[in-house]
Amino acid sequence: MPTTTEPETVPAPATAATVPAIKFENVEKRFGDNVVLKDLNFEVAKGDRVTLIGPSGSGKTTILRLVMTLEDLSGGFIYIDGEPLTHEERGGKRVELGEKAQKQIRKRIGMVFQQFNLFPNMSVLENIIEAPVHVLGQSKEEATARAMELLESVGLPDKADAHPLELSGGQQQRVAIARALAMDPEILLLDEVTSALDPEIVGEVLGILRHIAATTDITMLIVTHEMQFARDVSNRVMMFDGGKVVEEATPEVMFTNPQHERTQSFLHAVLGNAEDQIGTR
Amino acid sequence: MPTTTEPETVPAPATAATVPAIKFENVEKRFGDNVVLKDLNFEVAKGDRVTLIGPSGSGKTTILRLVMTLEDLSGGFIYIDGEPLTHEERGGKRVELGEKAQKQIRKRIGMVFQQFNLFPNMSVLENIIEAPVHVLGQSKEEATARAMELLESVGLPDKADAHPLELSGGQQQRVAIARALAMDPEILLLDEVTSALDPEIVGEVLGILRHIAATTDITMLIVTHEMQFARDVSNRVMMFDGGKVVEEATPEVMFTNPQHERTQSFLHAVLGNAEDQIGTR
Amino acid sequence: GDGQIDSAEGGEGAATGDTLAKIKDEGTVTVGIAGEAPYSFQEGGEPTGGTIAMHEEIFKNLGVDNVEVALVDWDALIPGLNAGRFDLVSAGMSILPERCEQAAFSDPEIMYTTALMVKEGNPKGLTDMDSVLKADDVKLAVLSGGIEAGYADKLGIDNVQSVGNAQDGMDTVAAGRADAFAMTAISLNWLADNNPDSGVEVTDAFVANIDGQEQIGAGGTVFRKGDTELIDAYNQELGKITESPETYVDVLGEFGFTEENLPPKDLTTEQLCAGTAG
Amino acid sequence: MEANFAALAEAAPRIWEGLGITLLLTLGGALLAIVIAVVLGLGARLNNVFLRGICRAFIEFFRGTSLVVQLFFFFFVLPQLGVDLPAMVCGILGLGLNYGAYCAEVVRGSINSVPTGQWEATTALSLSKTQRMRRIIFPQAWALMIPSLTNYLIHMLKGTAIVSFITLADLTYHTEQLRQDTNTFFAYGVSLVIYFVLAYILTLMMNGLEVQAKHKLGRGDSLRETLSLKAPETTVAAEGGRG
Amino acid sequence: MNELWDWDAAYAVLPELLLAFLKVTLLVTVVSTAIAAVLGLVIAILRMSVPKPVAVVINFIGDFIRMTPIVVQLLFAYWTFLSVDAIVIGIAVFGIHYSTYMAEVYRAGIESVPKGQWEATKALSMSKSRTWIAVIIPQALRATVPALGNYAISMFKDTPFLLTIGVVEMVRAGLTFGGNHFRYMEAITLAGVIFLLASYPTSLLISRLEKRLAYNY
Ligand SMILES: Nc1ncnc2c1ncn2[C@@H]1O[C@H](COP(=O)(O)OP(=O)(O)OP(=O)(O)O)[C@@H](O)[C@H]1O
Ligand SMILES: Nc1ncnc2c1ncn2[C@@H]1O[C@H](COP(=O)(O)OP(=O)(O)OP(=O)(O)O)[C@@H](O)[C@H]1O
Ligand SMILES: [Mg+2]
Ligand SMILES: [Mg+2]
Repeated sequence: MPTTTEPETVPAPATAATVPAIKFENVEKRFGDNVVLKDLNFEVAKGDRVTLIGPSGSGKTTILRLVMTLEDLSGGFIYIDGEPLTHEERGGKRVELGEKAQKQIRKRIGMVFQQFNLFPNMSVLENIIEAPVHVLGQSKEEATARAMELLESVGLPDKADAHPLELSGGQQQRVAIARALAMDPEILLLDEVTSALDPEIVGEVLGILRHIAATTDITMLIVTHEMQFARDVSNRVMMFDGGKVVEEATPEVMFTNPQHERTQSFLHAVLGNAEDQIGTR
Repeated sequence: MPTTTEPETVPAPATAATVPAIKFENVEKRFGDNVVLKDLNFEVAKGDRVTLIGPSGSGKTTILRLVMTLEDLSGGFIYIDGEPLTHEERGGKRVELGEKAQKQIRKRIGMVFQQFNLFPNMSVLENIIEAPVHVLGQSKEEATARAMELLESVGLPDKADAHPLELSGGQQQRVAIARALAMDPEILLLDEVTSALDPEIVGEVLGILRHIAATTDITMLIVTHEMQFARDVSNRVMMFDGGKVVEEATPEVMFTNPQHERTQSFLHAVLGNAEDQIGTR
Repeated sequence: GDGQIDSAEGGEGAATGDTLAKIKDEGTVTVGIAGEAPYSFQEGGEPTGGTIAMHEEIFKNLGVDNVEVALVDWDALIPGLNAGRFDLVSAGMSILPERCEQAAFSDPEIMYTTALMVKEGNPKGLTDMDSVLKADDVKLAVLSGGIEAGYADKLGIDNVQSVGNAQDGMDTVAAGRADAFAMTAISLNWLADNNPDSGVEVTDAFVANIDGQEQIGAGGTVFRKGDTELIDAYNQELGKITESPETYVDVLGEFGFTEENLPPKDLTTEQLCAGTAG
Repeated sequence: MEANFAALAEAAPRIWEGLGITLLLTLGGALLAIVIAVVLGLGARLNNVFLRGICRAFIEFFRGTSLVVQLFFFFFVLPQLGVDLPAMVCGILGLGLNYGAYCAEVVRGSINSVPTGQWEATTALSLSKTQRMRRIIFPQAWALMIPSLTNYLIHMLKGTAIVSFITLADLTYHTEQLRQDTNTFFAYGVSLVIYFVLAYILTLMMNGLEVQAKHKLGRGDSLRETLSLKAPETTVAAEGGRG
Repeated sequence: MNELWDWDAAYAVLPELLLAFLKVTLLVTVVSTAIAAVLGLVIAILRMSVPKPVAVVINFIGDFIRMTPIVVQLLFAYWTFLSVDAIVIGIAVFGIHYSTYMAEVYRAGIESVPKGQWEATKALSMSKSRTWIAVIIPQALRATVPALGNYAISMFKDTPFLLTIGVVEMVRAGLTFGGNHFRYMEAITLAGVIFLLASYPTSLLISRLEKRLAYNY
């Protein structure tokens, strides 16, 4: 709005528009003695599509799992929409939030796994409506109607009554995407969602995700080895190594003109593999 | 030799130089009702490096497993160096050979698996000398000396006493290669030997194989998704689909100018994935 | 039925000492038996045997018409009595000092003599425990936990095979697993008479002798310690049966008991419990 | 031999009755055991150290002491403390507690071997702990635990053979009685065959249950398995506990 | 009325229980476990290497033994093999009975060896016997050690059944004492305690072993 800035204004409270969807603050993650993430800070704005890249073991998966509360946070804080996810600072101390509070925030986050993790004791439709009915309290009809819409959009309208294990890997992954979307998440986490699939099938799943990225404003945090997909869908790429963000840029810059030496060698190994990696031994 | 062809000569007996290392003759393979290979005929000359490509499920792995006698042959014949492998024609009838005869030929064939299949109850060295000692009857010293040479050549001289599962995937695969080579096979079968490995590690294994291809004259039958490796190492590429050889050519021709429509679309899907597959849905 | 081996409901709860009043009230007494012929066992589903006949007589006189049995393992007789699953044990149990500390016995009812069951023709020529001890290639079967096991132990017979019940003992001898089976003469004779084809015979009864001392064995009915009124009433009626050989054989004779089994008048439970009998 | 069969025919009604007792004990014991197994199996996974400790102690106690001892206490000692239970109830209680403790380990092991991905997916969908267990994990663990449960069911059937100790006239008791009228070999032979047939039928029923459970998970298809006498799998991993 | 628990009786019966425990219970458990372990493996391998009809017969016999009560088997063997000592019958029957269970454990263990291991041995032209000895059995055994221990414990707790064939093991010794003194409570309870004291630490040991084996792989 065309108002002049008033000098005496106190710092504006974080509004929906400016608060980041995800914020890591001094995050530390240890497995036993192994410090995987240390003093990690970054933000993901609402509606952003951020791709994490980096060598194996650099902690990409761990970051997603921390956001999904599948791992305990060893130190630091994670904020979702400005609200603490698992721990908050109270009177100078770091306190863990109750399960109830965590659950409230977790509802806004969806995740799609590398191994799909569909429930084999339920049909495709039951998989999709399970959480909407039992967590969000939707009626069965309502949830089913929405599930059918979603199945339509992932190209599987006729598989509602199929059993998950009767489906191909690609179809299972599409169902898993539909299941995550059925909860209407504000944030969607995707961890190498195509790496368990046959090369020829990868395209169909990435196509779906591209469509979702194009038609919704869900915040996405993506780990992938498909650099072309990263380039295609995301508006920011973060390179991890040694538990730190080494470099951060738009896909264009990152893939054509990486600044950091570690990024260069990583992209060389991954992208250039087919061209000249073989000869370098 | 500059001699004129004598018209009365009987067809020369197949000599070592002209007999193919591997010959498939009307090979058929069924799993239950599912006919995977039908009436398959092809030859691999001695010292050839042949790569099999084709969509998932086309039967590439099955071909290697038939040569290694890991699968029963449903019909037809396979010849190694002109000798029948599992079945022969006797009095117009197809008869299975005895286990002893099969074993004799099997010794000349080595195989490296996608999942390495090292023996976890043995050290790296024990893995390598097991067969030379107990199958070829080498002395332990002799076998160990050769094993150390091989470990050297795959870049793992200091891992002889390590436990296989302590090694990284790439290292395990290099040990598996050394183990296969310790038997001095005439034919080496390689089934997607890098597809269980992290992208960054693929190079080290392919480098080893390239080295072997360059320094020995072992006949190689290769199944791989690494088209660049196929191009690099093999002197012939065979495209399979529907249990048949669809096209067969040198790598140069196959990858730059495939003739068959099925080959074109396959290579497009596999190679072109990163460039435009995503957009084609 | 309800699957219980007996057809009776058994006593109620742990005994409180007024068992006599209770059984008179109900008109039913429940006795625990281990199915040992000829003392107390079941035939065609009906309880029968020497001690059963005696108890039917005694309790009729006490105004309790109904004697029901609970058939249990030998080793469950005393726990069952203590648990109140029945009112008394009708199995001709031997009156021994250790036992007297834990339960109450009636006056002596049956005198025991020992015998040996051997293969027909008695190939090893065995006559008593001493003959077993002297012959060194003889294997002796005894009822595990039986008095004879104690005799064998004290005599130093170590080639011993214990068996679970009388039937097993006879089979053991018949099958040649043991050369002799030592048990009370009454039981052995009954077994041999009822299994004429089994190829075994029973030696003449004898009184076991250990270190020159005759082992006087006598059995009685077992009660819970607190049931003094019941025991007194019972002993009074028992006295009418053991009064004379005629009355005794009249009641028990049918089951192979003879005058020899009638306890002498001067033998008391106190003596047996104190270990001063004989 | 004919005399044997005549005696068998004569004893048939009693053996039939004994069979009833054996089955009642087995099935009653099995029902109680499964309830106890689920309660203790879930309890042994609780975060609460106190409750978990109680469950563990319970499991170890009833597995560690033998069935005979437990039956002795229920039937002969409890009445002296004023608790007077019928023999059948004692039998079922003893069998149920003893085998329930064993099966608790099976339940716990099977739940733990449901792939972590399934647990994580429930977190990602914000299902509550009870929803997760009831709707996702347990139905999958169920299929895993059936083979081991079958194993214990057969154990339990065989375990009933000692209940004559607490005055129950089961199959063994009556065939033991039969021995007095037939030759020993014959009597025990009859007994063995009857137990085998019972065990066989129970196994077939459990195999059917397993096929159905697996089918629900989209695995295992054919009826062939139901018809074959499949040995109860001692899945080393899933058993987790002590045999 | 006598009291529920009598320490004098407990002290009196304890030595007898321990003696029987050492002389019979432990002996039978240890020897029979060894028999079951070896015989079970033989059965498991035999079943996988003989022609189908023979395997079916072996399976049937195994099922029959596994599915019928060990008590009845003890009695059956005892009255059939008359020249054999009761304790030997006991050891043999326990060994054979549990070998049928062990065979199942080994089968599961053998089946848990990945197919790739078999294929690798074939690709290396290893002989059948060498494949079993050098590759399959060592891997299968690791998985079966805990189960073997579990069955040893379960066998241990089955030893009271020996009383049916006249072998005086711990519980029989306790019952005999009970019969002589009319005190069963102490004997039975102490027998239970000894069972618990012997089996619980063993099972703890086994679960530790189980974990260690699992991690090493
Ligand atoms: N549950 C766990 N226990 C112990 N260490 C773990 C665990 N999960 C991950 N790690 C360690 O944390 C580090 C980071 O793992 P993470 O899976 O996040 O890497 P990544 O970047 O996703 O690798 P990749 O590309 O191979 O998937 C690795 O060193 C890994 O060994
Ligand atoms: N053991 C088996 N039982 C039944 N069918 C089988 C078996 N092994 C392979 N097949 C079938 O045979 C066909 C060929 O399989 P194969 O593994 O040879 O294909 P492939 O070309 O190697 O595929 P990929 O690229 O996925 O490895 C497939 O349809 C597969 O389903
Ligand atoms: Mg990862
Ligand atoms: Mg393949």
